[in-house]
Amino acid sequence: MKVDGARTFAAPRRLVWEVLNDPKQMAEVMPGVESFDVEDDRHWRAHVKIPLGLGGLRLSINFEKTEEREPDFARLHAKGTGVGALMDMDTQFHLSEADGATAMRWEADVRVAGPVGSMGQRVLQPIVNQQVKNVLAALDQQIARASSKT
Amino acid sequence: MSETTVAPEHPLTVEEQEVKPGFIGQNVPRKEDQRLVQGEGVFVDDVKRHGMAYVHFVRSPYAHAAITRIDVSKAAELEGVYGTLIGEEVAATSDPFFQIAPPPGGHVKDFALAVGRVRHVGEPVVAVAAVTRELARDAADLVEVDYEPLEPVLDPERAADPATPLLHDDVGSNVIWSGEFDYGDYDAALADADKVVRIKRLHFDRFSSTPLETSGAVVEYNRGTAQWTIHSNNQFPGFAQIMMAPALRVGIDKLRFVSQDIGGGFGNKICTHVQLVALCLLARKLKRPVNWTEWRTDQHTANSHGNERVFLDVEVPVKSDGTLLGFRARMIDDCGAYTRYEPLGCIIWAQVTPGVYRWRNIRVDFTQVCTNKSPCGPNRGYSRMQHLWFTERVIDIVAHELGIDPVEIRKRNYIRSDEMPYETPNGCVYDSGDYAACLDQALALIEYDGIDERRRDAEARGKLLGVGIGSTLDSGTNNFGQSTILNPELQFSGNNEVATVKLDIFGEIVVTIGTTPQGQSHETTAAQVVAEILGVTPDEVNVRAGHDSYWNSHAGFSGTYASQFAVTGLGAVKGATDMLAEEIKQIGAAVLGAESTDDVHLEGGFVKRNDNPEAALPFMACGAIVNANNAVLPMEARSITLNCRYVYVPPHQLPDKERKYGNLTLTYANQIHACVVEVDPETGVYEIVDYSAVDDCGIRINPQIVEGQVHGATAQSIGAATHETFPYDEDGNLLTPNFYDYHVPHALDMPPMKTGYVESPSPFTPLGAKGMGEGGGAGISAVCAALQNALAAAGRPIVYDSSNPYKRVWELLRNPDESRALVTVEDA
Amino acid sequence: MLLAEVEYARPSSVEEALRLLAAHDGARALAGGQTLTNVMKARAASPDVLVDLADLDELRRITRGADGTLDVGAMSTYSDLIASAEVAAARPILTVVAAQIADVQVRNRGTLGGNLCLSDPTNHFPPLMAAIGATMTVLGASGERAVAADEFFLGVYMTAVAPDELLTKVTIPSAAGTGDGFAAVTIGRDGTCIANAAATVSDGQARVALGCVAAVPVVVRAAAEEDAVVDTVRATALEPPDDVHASAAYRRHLAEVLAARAVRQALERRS
Amino acid sequence: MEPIAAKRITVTVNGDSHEREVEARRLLVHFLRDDLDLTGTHIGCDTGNCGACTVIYDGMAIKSCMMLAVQADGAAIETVEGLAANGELHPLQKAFGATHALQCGYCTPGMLMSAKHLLEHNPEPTDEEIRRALQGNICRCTGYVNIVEAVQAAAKGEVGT
Repeated sequence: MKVDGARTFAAPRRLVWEVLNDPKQMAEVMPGVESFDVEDDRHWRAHVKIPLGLGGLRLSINFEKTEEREPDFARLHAKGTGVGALMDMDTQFHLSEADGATAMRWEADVRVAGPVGSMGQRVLQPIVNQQVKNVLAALDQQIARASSKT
Repeated sequence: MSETTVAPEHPLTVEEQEVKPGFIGQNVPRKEDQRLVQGEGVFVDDVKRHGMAYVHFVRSPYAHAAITRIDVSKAAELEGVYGTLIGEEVAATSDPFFQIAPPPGGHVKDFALAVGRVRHVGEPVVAVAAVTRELARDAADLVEVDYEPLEPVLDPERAADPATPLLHDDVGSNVIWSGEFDYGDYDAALADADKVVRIKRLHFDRFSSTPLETSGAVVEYNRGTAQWTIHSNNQFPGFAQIMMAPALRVGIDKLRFVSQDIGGGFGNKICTHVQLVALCLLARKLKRPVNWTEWRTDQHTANSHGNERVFLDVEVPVKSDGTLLGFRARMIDDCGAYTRYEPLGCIIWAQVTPGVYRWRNIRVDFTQVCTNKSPCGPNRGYSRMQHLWFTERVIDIVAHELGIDPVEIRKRNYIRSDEMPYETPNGCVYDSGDYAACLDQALALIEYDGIDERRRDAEARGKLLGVGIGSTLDSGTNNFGQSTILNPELQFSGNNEVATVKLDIFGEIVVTIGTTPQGQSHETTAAQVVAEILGVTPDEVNVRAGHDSYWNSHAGFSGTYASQFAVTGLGAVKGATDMLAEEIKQIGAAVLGAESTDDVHLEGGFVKRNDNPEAALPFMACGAIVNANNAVLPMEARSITLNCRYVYVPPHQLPDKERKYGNLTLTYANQIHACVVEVDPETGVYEIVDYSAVDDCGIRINPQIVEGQVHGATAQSIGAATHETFPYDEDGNLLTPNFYDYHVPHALDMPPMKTGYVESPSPFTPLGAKGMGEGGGAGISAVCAALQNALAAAGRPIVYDSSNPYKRVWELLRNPDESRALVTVEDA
Repeated sequence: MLLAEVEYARPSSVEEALRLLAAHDGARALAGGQTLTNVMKARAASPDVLVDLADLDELRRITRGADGTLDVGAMSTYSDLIASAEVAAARPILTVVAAQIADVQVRNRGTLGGNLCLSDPTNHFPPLMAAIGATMTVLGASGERAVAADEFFLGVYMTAVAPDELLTKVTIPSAAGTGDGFAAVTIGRDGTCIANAAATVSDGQARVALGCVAAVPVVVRAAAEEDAVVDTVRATALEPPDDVHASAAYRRHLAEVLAARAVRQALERRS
Repeated sequence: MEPIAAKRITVTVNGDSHEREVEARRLLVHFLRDDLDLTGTHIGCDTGNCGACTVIYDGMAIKSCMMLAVQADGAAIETVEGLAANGELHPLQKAFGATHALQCGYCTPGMLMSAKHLLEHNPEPTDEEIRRALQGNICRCTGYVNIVEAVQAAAKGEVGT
């Protein structure tokens, strides 16, 4: 399932780039992160409990940064495993300067397999949209916070 | 083209029929019901054994992936876990299942658990056994399996493309079997035609009968005798044993199959030998009985789907008066990830090559491919259903495009009753039937005469009304020789079934049969036949419930499948009972001092002298004498056992492998269905407002039971035509893995159903009866035809798929031209 | 079919229930369990603690105020609604819709509160409550608050009820001067909704809530006549899911048709 | 009163009181089938759709696969095993046999319990009302035709012994 969009942040590209490429700051943005370890600058691991209302969906996710062209492009692969669910996500974003602010184009290809994927296919789309909204909102705040520090 | 009926090459033997008035043909109450209505049946999951372990299968979440690592240690450490089984152990301790297909298709390696690679979502990868069901499930969650995902193959039309990834490397392609079927003179028919109707593509969707009881087993291993006792709901133990014994590297006698009550099968419980082997290995490894209960989701994702089939480049030469001269088509059958009963589906359809029609020039290019979906297997109407739907769809599209009345074109092209027995272009012999008479009845039942008025009335309510007709040829009693048309090396032909009937020491009449009934009332109908012959009542006949290899009343083809019990099962019962009757008469004659058995007869539980009915010997005395007092008998009578075993063998011949020609099955029951739908043009929602089904299965042993089969089969085909389908997403996840998304007809969904019957006795069977029960397919055709008829008023779209949920009907309404583009008519 | 380990508590008071929900991370209220149990069987979601509300009779009362407003306890089952004379008198559409949900066995256990708190896009009651302008009473440690239906549904399986809160009752305004309608296309007769629409008309205005075309019911307002409603729905941005039962386009189309039908019913039933 | 993972419960089934220690996660249907050995109540799905597990719980037809055994503590339950009384089949059981309303018999116990619940609340149902009452019970053998007839026959007392 593919989702994409565009967003503008009232912050310089360098700062947005830093937030997006700093695992620790990304951890703040992701939903339901319970623990987060950085293996190296390309590999991270997170244990999350994605809030789904009916009870959280626990996943342990391995992130790998598969491509990076500072300061305008990065590609991230995330593979999550949990009881009854397998999540596979490939995301990429392009940053460009838009007079002082930063424009981000992003796209993600999300795949959920396992019983949860089959049972939940009915509601998968709205749920993914929901999570994306949350992440982007959190990203706004994170960037705001980061720029206020500087 | 020839319109004359060719006589069978080898005339079939016609068995004598002395069907006396009595219990045959009566609605005798079912023996099975007493226990079933009290919840006292014994279904497989009701079987319990001391120390029994519960098994849970870890299943693949991927449609296609390499298994790179399996770690069961965390699961094994969990308290209450007895042990596990993984693919490597299976590969080391058992062999891949025997393959029906010739090479290269036959190079498929199918083990009891995935070995190195998974090929469909839900494929069993690891088996975990624990002290409770819940613990087994907990432990399964602790098993770690790493996969390297591979590109899944999901589109049957692209599977054969060399650019497509392979499922089974050893096969070298995704083609399991392919062959040409060429009958009559198709080119001459084309030259002779006034018009040629072409249809680019028709699609028969995946679905299955989804029996309410899922598969399961309790397997015990006796270490002393190295023998397994398999309590299961497998419906074809004969086939399961042939598949399992070599895989387990043992003789057939090491596999004892036991079943009592089975909660529906419809063919879907034929191919459980795969899981059964895993359970056998586990029971031996853990030294304890194991219980496996398949859950609904497992059944939908990994049990046995009905074959999906695509019909391409269809070409139909027609005379301007609507006479159909033949057809040509390319057919691609999708059998899913593994070939278990397949590729038998590649030949079973040929039992009904021309359907109920007289076209005699037929050319079919048939290919079966494998894909990363659930394996397919027999499903009520197995392989014929897809083909018959195709023939009915073709007839209706031709009528629709040439402006011929659907009733008229059928009447013109139906095989006529005076042509029976009718030999088809491929050498099958339709034993009897009167399709036109069935159609007349079906139309009368839905009051077809008043249909125009009802159409106007529906229009007034903003609805589009449509009428449709469908047919089924329920071919029964397979000739397994047809398998040699697929693979000349196979050593299968004919068919058989076994029954024993004995008179026991206190005069009890005890019957055992080799079949595995799942609701077909074998106990009752067998008792009717025995009672009829022995001159007692069905209540006095004890028919053992279910199946047990230890009864020694089974043979290689024993089971309940392919519409054959009324012929094979009851044929065996009749044979054994005739033998017993003769022995009872011998005892009677000897004791009553009659000259010969011709001087005595059986009546009311006695052997009586014809000349003096007072001189009578009760059955009880016969049983007592032979079993416990045989010294009173003259020497010549001491060989009598009053325990008679009979193997019914149908009069099949070997087919001609090269010409793909011969009699592939013994009987042809038929059903003609008529259906009236009302479509809401705003939403595509439709309702079946009237429905009739007329059945002809020859002599009806128990009319109520026959009618019950008609009702049930119809409900299943209405489900298949409307909401029942097994679609996959682009990653190969099944989208309808449960009854929430896979909507089967509920009581509220079923239309009022009217049934009728015609009795055309089969000249080829012991009782003039025909196997029946797979008649449902007609409903799919009838609904499709009715929809096309209703939508004719809305842009004349073509109904091209067997499955028509509301969304598809709405698409047809929204964009009729898209489907119309599938069809062209040409003046020849 | 087999649940993961879970702890169970059956409080005898609402206060006790709230305390339990607050005290245990991963605790969930168990109402009728007609969805939650199934989700747990699939282990798609596994609460650590179930707080069974079965003994909280105060959550199962149905009362009608002097002004005709109806208070329905969140633990009232669909069967309770169908059997209730107060409901039939105050807002007959509730009786009609409750009788279309699932089947007898589910209606005997499933509750209004559960249906609303689940906030499944295919449920019947969320759009109905949004259309008739119901108010939800949510109780937590910090006290009670009233949430309008419009603000109650936050997303799929997400509502304004926090993990440590309970939906206690639903307040439904009197039907006086209004008419209600509900139209749905379902899988089979009275099966799961593919799309649905609920409508209320009063003084020439229609308030229509569309179900199954977004994560939460989409409320539109228009003049109380079919064409105006259809035009408004057509102009509304919807995010219908594309699933095995319907394409997004089909759902968008059904939203228009069903909105018109719901309004037609509402006009016919206007009291 | 704190949450617990297992509980000693007392349930009355067909008039007999049973006391057992059960895990909180055990479904009522497994309690009946595996713990009490009342295997007449069947399981046909895992999503609460098929109704094979229907029992009557404090007078209400419910699906025992959508309830935990611990929830049933103190309840009175009727299952198919309790239908026949003093060796006499219940009119519904007779009617199901007389009209051939069952084939494989797997859905039958649930059908009977739903039908019993219907006739207790509506002694003279129309065919439509019967179909509505059985909507939560799936049968894959009969197409429901004879089941509706059986319930009608039982309602009208048209069944002999």
